[in-house]
Parts: sequence; C-alpha cells; structure tokens
Amino acid sequence: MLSGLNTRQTLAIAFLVLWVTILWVPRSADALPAPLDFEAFDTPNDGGESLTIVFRPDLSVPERHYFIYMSPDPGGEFRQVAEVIPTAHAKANRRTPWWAGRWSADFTLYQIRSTDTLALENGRSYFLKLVVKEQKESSETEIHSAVPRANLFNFSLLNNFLLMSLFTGTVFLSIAYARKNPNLFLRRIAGLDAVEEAVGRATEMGKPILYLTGSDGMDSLSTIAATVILGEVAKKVARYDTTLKVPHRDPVVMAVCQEIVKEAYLAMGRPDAYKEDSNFFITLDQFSYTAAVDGIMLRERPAAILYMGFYYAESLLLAETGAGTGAIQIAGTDSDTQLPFFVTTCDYTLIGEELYAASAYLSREPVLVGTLRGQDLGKAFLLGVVVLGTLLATAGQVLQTDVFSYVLDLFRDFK
Amino acid sequence: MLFWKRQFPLFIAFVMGVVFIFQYYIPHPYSEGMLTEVSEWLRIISGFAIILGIASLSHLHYKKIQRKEPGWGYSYVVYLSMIITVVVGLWSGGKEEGSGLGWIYNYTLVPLQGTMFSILAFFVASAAYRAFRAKTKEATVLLIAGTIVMFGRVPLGEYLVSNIGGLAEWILNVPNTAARRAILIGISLGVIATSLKIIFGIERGYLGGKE
Amino acid sequence: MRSFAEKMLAIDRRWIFGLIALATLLPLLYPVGLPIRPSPQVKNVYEYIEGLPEGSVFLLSMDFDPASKPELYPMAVSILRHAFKKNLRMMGMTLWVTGTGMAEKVISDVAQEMGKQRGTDYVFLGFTPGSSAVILNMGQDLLATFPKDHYGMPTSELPVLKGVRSLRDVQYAVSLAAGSPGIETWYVYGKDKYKFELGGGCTAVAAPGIYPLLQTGQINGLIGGLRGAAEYETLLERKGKATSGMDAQSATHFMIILLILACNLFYFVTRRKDTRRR
Amino acid sequence: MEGFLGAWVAVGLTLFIYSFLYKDNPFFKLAEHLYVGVSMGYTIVRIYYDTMVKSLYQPMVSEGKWWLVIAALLGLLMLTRFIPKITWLSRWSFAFVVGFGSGVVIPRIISSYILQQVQGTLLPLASVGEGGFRFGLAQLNTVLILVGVVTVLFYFFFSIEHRGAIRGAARVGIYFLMISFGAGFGYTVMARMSLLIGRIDDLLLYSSSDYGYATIVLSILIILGLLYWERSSRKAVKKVDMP
Repeated sequence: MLSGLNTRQTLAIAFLVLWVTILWVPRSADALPAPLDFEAFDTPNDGGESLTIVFRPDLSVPERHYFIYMSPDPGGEFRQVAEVIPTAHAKANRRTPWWAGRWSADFTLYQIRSTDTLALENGRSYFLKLVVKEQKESSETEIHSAVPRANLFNFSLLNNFLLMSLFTGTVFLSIAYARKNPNLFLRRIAGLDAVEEAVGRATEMGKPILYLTGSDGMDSLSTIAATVILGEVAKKVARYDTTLKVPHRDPVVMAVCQEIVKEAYLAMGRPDAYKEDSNFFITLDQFSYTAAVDGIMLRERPAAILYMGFYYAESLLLAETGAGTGAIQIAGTDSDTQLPFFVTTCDYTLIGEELYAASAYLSREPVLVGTLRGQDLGKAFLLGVVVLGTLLATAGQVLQTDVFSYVLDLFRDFK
Repeated sequence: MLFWKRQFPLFIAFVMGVVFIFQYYIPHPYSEGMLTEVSEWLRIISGFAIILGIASLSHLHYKKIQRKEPGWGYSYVVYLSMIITVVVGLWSGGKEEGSGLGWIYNYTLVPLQGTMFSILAFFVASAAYRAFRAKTKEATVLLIAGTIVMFGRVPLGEYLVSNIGGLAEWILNVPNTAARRAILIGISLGVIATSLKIIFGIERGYLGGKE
Repeated sequence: MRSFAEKMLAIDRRWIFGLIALATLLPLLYPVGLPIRPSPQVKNVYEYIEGLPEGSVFLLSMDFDPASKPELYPMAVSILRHAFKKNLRMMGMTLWVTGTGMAEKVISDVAQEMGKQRGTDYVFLGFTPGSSAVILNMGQDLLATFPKDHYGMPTSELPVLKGVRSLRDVQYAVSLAAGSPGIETWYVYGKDKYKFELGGGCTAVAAPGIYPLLQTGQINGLIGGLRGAAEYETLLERKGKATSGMDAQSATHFMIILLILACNLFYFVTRRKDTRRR
Repeated sequence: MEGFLGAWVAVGLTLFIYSFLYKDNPFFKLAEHLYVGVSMGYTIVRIYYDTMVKSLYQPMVSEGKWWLVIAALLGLLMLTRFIPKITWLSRWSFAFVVGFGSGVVIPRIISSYILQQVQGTLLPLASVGEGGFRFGLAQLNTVLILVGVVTVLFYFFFSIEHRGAIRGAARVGIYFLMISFGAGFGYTVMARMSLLIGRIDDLLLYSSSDYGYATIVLSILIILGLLYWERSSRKAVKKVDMP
C-alpha cells in the first residue's frame, strides 16, 4: 500500500504522524521548560521595601504565563504575589541607564513592592520562585532568596549629579577668573537700563515707584532674585530721594525686603530717609492682593512699576491696570506661562534668565559678573550637547546602531 | 557676637543648602522623611510669620485712619471684615461644612475670587488691542502667531477655515516648544548659579544689614 | 481720516470692555448654535446610552463642586435629559459633599422638566462619606450603603431600585468629576471589580490626565470641558448652556481678532500719512 | 434662606468688582477692602487650625514629635523683628528658609529644566524605514525645534557681544520667542473667556425670580449709585475750582 505513494506524500504522512505523536503523547509537568536565568535581588537605587526578579522568558509562546511566588521562609507556604507579563518589559528596560546596571532586552524584570496586603521588610530574607503555566501544565524554578534594603545613593541619578558638580566647578572657576579680570564684557539689557530712567522720572514727577517681588515665598529662587534687584533699585531710589512702595503677599519676604531696603539706604549714606513701612503686607490671598495692588495703582498713580519674580494668573490683572495709569512698566520673570502678558503690557520685559542676570548687570560686581560668565559657559556646553547629540541620534538611526545611546543616555532624565 | 549675627546665618544657609542638594540623590527613607519634615517646618515658620503680616496690615490701616488719609473709612471695612471672619471661623471651629465660615467662603471669597479672575477676559482684549500692532517685525510675528492660535481654538474658526486648528496646534507644538525649552534651560542655569551663590555665602543681600 | 484713526488707536479701554461684555452676554442670552463636530470620545458615551434598552439601570455620579459648575453642570443636564428620554432607571449620587446641593438641584430640575417621578423613575442617593469605600460598599450591597435616599425615603421600598442589589446590577455608570475622588476612583474600585461599563466627564484642565484611561479602554468615553458638553448637546439635538457657552467663546475670540485687525488698520492709516509727509 | 441671602451678597460683590472696569469708585473700594479683610481673616483661621493645631500642636503633644519645637523656635525668631535690639535673630530663620530653597531646587531643576528639555530635543533628524531614508514632516519639526532651541539660547548669551553670526542667530531666536509669546497669549484667551462666561452665567442664574431678581435689582442700584457718585464728585471738583 505504501508503495503507491510518492516521496512527497510519504513525507506528508510522516509529518502528520509526528504531529499527532507530539500532541497525543501525554507529557509530564517537567516537559514545560523552566524559565532561564531566574534571579531575585534587592531592587537597586531605591528606598527599600522592594525586590526585583529577572528571567529570560520564551516570547515565542504567547500563551505561557509567568507567576511569582514568595514566602518569608524557605520551607513555608509560597503565595502567589504577581503575574509577570513578559512583553511589558522592553519599555521598562529604558527606565534604567546603562551605568546603573541595565539588563539586556531579552530579560524580563519585575519589581515587587510593599503594599497594604504584602509587606516587605527591609533587612529580612524572602524566598521567591517563578512558576510557568501553559494551559494545565506548569513548572517552576529553584528557589532564590533576596533581602530588600534601603540604598544610600541612587545611581540612576549619577548624570544629574555629575552635571551639578560640573556646573558648580564652572561657576567657581568663572568667579575666580572674574576676580582677576574685573572688566568683563556684558551685553546690554534694555530693561535694566530703563530702571535708571524710571527712577529719574519718578523723582521728576514726585510720584512713588511701585515694586512687586512676585507671588512666591522666600524659598523660591525667583523671589530671591527679585529681592536682590530690589536692593539695587532701592540704592538708586535712596540716591534720588524718591519714594518706594513694596506691597507684599508673603510676610517672610516682607521682612527680608525690609532688611534689604534698609541696608541699601545705609549704603547710600541716607539712613535717615529710610521708612520701615515702604515694605508693607497686604494679604496672602492671590486675588485680594491683586485687587488691593490695582487699587494702589489707580489711587497713587506711581511713575514706575517694576514686576520682578514669579507670577501666576494675576500678572495681566496687575500689568494691564498699570499700563492704564501710564506708568513706565518694567517686568522680569521666569514664569514662562506669564511672559506673554508682560511682554504685551510692559515697556520692558526681562525674559527668563535675564531676571537672574539683573543683579550682576545693575551692580557690576566682579563676582556676580563672573557667575554670569559661568552661566554662559553652561549654556555653551548645553548648546553643544543639543547639536552634537542630535547628530549622534541621527547617526544612530542611519547606521541602525544603538552604540550612541551610551552617550545620549548621559543627557536623559532618569528617576 | 558678630559671629552669631553674620557668620552663623551663612552657616545655616550653607548646611541647609548642601544637605538638601544631596538629599535628592539619596533614596533612603530617612532622606525622604527629612524632606517632608522640613517642608512641614517651613509651613510652621510661615505660620508664625503671618503675625508679622497682621501687624503690618493693621499698622498700615491704623495710620490711614489716624491721619485721615483719603479713603480712610475703608480701613474700617478691612478691620471689621477681618475680625468678623476670624470670630465666625473660631465659632465654627475651623470647619467649613454647613458652618458660618463655609457661608463666608462660598458667598464672599468664591465669587470675589472668580470675578477678579474673570476680569482677565477684559484685560486680555484691551492688552491685545494695544500690543498686537505691526509696529516692528517682531511685533508682527507675535501678532500673527497669537491670532492664528486664537482663531484655531474655537468652533467658528474651524468652521471658517478647516485646517486652522491643526496650524494652531503646530505653532503650539513646534516653535513654541522650541522657545520654551530654551527659556527653561536658560532659567535653570540662572537658578543654579544663584542657588550656589547663596549656599556658599557669596550672595548675602537677603540677610540685610552688616550689624 | 487720520485723526479718526489716531483717536481710535488711543480709544478708551472701556469701549473694548463693553464690546467683550456684549460678545459674551448676547450669545448666552440668544444662542446661535454654531455647528460643533462631535468627537468620537463624546460620541461613545452618547451611543452607549442610546443603545441601552428601556429600564436599564443607569448611575450618574456628580463628583464636582460649584467651582467647576460652568463646565460640568451642562454635561449633567444633557446626560440626565438623555437618560430620561430613553426611560432608563436613573440613580444619581455624589462623592463630593460640597456638590450635594448642586447635584440635587440638577437632577430634580431635569426630572421635573421631563415629567419624571421621584422614586419610580429616578432616585437621588445623595452623599455619604468614604469616597472609594462608598464604591466598594455599593459593590457589595447598594441598599446597605444608602439605606435612605437624599430625602430620607428608605431605598428598599423605592420602585426604581427594584431588583437592584449592588453595582453589578448597573448597566452603565458615568462619573462627572472635577478631580479626586472621580473617574479614576470609579474605575479602580468600581468598574474593575464589578464589571459595569463606565464613562466619564471632566473639566478641560483635567482632560489630558484622563485621556490615558480612555486609550486603555478603562472608560468607554469621555466628555471634556465645555466643548465636550456642547458636543453632547449637539448629539442630543438639544442646545443648551454649553452650546451657548461655545458660541460666546467663538464670539469673544472673534471680537478680539476683529479688534486686532481694526487696530492694525488704524495703525497703518496713521503710518502711511507719516511717511508721506516726510 | 441662606442661599437666597448668599446669592444677593455674591451678586453684589461680583458687580462691585466689575464696576472697576468703569473706573475706580466707592463700590470697588468697598469690595476691595472687604476682600482683603475677609481673605486675611480666612487665612488666619486656616493657619490657626491647619498649621498651628494640626501640624504643630497635635503632633507635638499626642505623637511626641518634640523636634517640632525647633520649627516653632525658628518661627518665633521671625517675631524678633518687633524688638529692634534682637532683630538680627530673624536672620537665622531667613537663612533656614533660603538655604533650604536653594539646595532643594538645584538637582530638581537639572532634572526637569535641563535633562528633560535636552532629551526632548535629541531626536534623529532622519528616519530609516523600508524605502531608505525618510525626511518627513516629523523630521522637519525636529529640525525646527533644534534651530529654535539653539538660536534662543544664543539670545541669552550675556558675556559675548551680539555681533556677526551670533547677532544673526540671536535675531532668529527673538522671532522664536515672539511666536511663542503670541501663541501663549492666544492659547490662554480661551481659558480666560471660560471664566467670564462662567461668571456671567451665574449672574444670569441669579437674575431669575427664584433669587428675587438679584442681578437686575442690584445692577440698577449700582448704576444709579455710580451716577450719583459721578455727579456729586463733579460738584466737588467745581467747588475747588471756584476761587
């Protein structure tokens, strides 16, 4: 009977028989291979109460499920703590930079975290195994143990740390350089040249200057920059003998500004002209402060209004009222969402970083000018990174290689 | 004595600054706990500082009344409304649900806040009328970008010009993103440099006088 | 001509304020109903309700306070109208104590308008503290969580709740939320466990944060902001507050654009004269 | 009843504030001073209960967090500003607050303002797909963003003179800034208009009979009040002019 078949038919039958055998013969649980390279360890770079497991899944079999079982003692009862979906891994892998021990893409990672129902104590041993299930069959790995710990340094943030150190070094070197060469060039900042003009105009008109320090507290750097500029403005005000009014939204900022203005008058040799209530408090609330300051603008008609520091939605409510009174308006803010409103309503606006350059520009102190030079070096560096990095990324894409990611990862934000 | 007046505050700022730079890189629970704790302390400090604010505000209006400055009568309104709110608030035990304090909040603070905020709508228009003039090339660019975005974000705009929404979206996502990114990078360097100056005692203006 | 243009350039701001006020007020009083193209995510909510058989149990949770009223109140009105029109069994509630009064008002107003009876066609369960726990309890035993409705009627005796034991008996739930507890809470503690379909509505500011839930199918549709509410009104073919609100939006935007065009026109008139004189 | 009275108060205050759009007037002044007073009173109540009682007193007494004494002391040092001789003690608190703010901000701003912004820019300028190189709209956008970031950064250089190529780059940067400001302005208009629509909607609601026509009655009263005020203030001006 078989003789009547040609080779192709024979092969087909043989194949069929083979298949049937594979499907027919009952297999033991061991037939399902245990996942390769299973490991469990303390999750690195974290605050503890967490463990991580890795293994190499067989991605060619999508119906295979992987479960983690855990127990606080090796002989005890193992509870299922999670199911791991192996394909979800590729994304997660990018979350760790290469210098903090990244696993290659064929590994799957899973992080077990302490939750309300599952407590992982730091310093205690836990025993884990991985169970693979496919339909009714299952197999499991040998048991691994791991101890969750709180770590002392997050190596994922190493690039952040290095940038911080690099920039700190640059700033100090620039300051040292500026001390030796005090006459560094500074480009013109139109808004700050106008401060002198504004103070002069206020003197001529016999009207006050209104100065706002922004809406943030003293722990915000924008506010600090604003108070430093206030010191310089107060010096000019003291020299010209004009009135200065600084309404406040934060009592701490008010207290600091009182010190600063007092110091400015002292420095100008006019301590007698200093008035403690040129800095005064209105209220903490955003819009009642705005209403009150708008009222001050309409009633006292200041000759000049300076807005420095960080602002929120009140920016336009203040600046447009000020524009209506005909005062010279100079703004300086690093709140990027409010910049459009200041730019459209004020005569001069210091944009972003210019706010931080202002104190150096007004005082011309070598140390401050030096830091400005440091900032410029920092910018030049980042500018180079952006251009070269883009070229590297393009090269990587064109050459279909991942090798440049070792450089590019240095400028990625990891958590 | 001069040490406590001058150097010690600088030392505090230095220690606080350095500790909280490093805090970021340390994932240990103690480090995280310290951050939350000190943030709480800051709240408590400003809680006490509010007394300075109350004093300043009361002093300001006291002087207005005393000198009979124009509009001094309104200073009584400030005192009265402040005292009434505090009394009602203490009476309500600080709770707002169905209490007098809640009533004050819902029927005075909420509408006042909403109204002040909504005045922005008028100011946006008058600011646009004044500033969106093609005086210079820069102003022209600003005006065109602003108009397209305004146009593209309402049904009528999309109705009149079918793809204007996409163009508005593009302006927001491409040139706007680029400029904002550079602004943020610039700001960050300014902030870091200023922080360093404070931490290392180079910038000490905020401490005021020399004595 | 020139002096007129100059005058117009230096025009008193109050004229502009007046124009903006008119551009807002008139469309609100006399809505035009400019065509609005409904987006798929709003359509999904509408079509799900449209597809529910009469007598299905529908739950509307109004999780917002007066601060978000302009955006979420019109949504509540439209959805309620839709549900009543479809003769669904309507359950209203809120997870925000500050929103109780408003939720009660909207539900009784719309019910009165549609001629629906409290207790037989709809029930307002009101507020009970606990946020996520409330949802979990409702999943176990709805009547025990709300033994009485907002008006003090025992829920076990209400005809509208006949046969309703827990959230499992709910066919569709919609959370109109201004924050947390809200859509996410309903998903995590409700839909995920008790397997009813869930839709959402939120403020425009919150919408980008809710979109991921939509993409993963955790909610079947989303009504975002005043615009979303207007789209729903369009689908329902019943123009209301949101549509007129969108009209007002269009009108004010165009008023500003017209003002900008006008000021540039005046500006060019004055400038041309300047150059000629030179 | 509470709601009825509340509606009248809310409508009155809303209209008082809007009257400011006409000009500064007694109604606005009243609302403004009332707003300052109420907000200050509310803040005092909230700080007392939320900060002093809940965050300071209770944790110290019932949870034994004795170290909060230090925070309280730093807070009390602020109050030395009332005593001129020891005012300098308040500097310790300033230094604490300012030092904390300066330290905390550095690594965080590197993360969100430097790394996240730079990483968003580092994208390939060309993609390689099935048909070889491709340079589509997405890539054009990438190039534009790169150009924008670079030129705007040039604008921010302070210590080099803006001449020649740098001047050119900075000029382009200024255009990018202007587009961004225009777009930012236009983008915000919508949100601001929604607020106004919300407010006007409320006023329309309160003009119904349920609320005793509050909006209509109060509007008329305020307009009459303003007219009276205008007339009397004009008279006052005339009197001054007379001699």
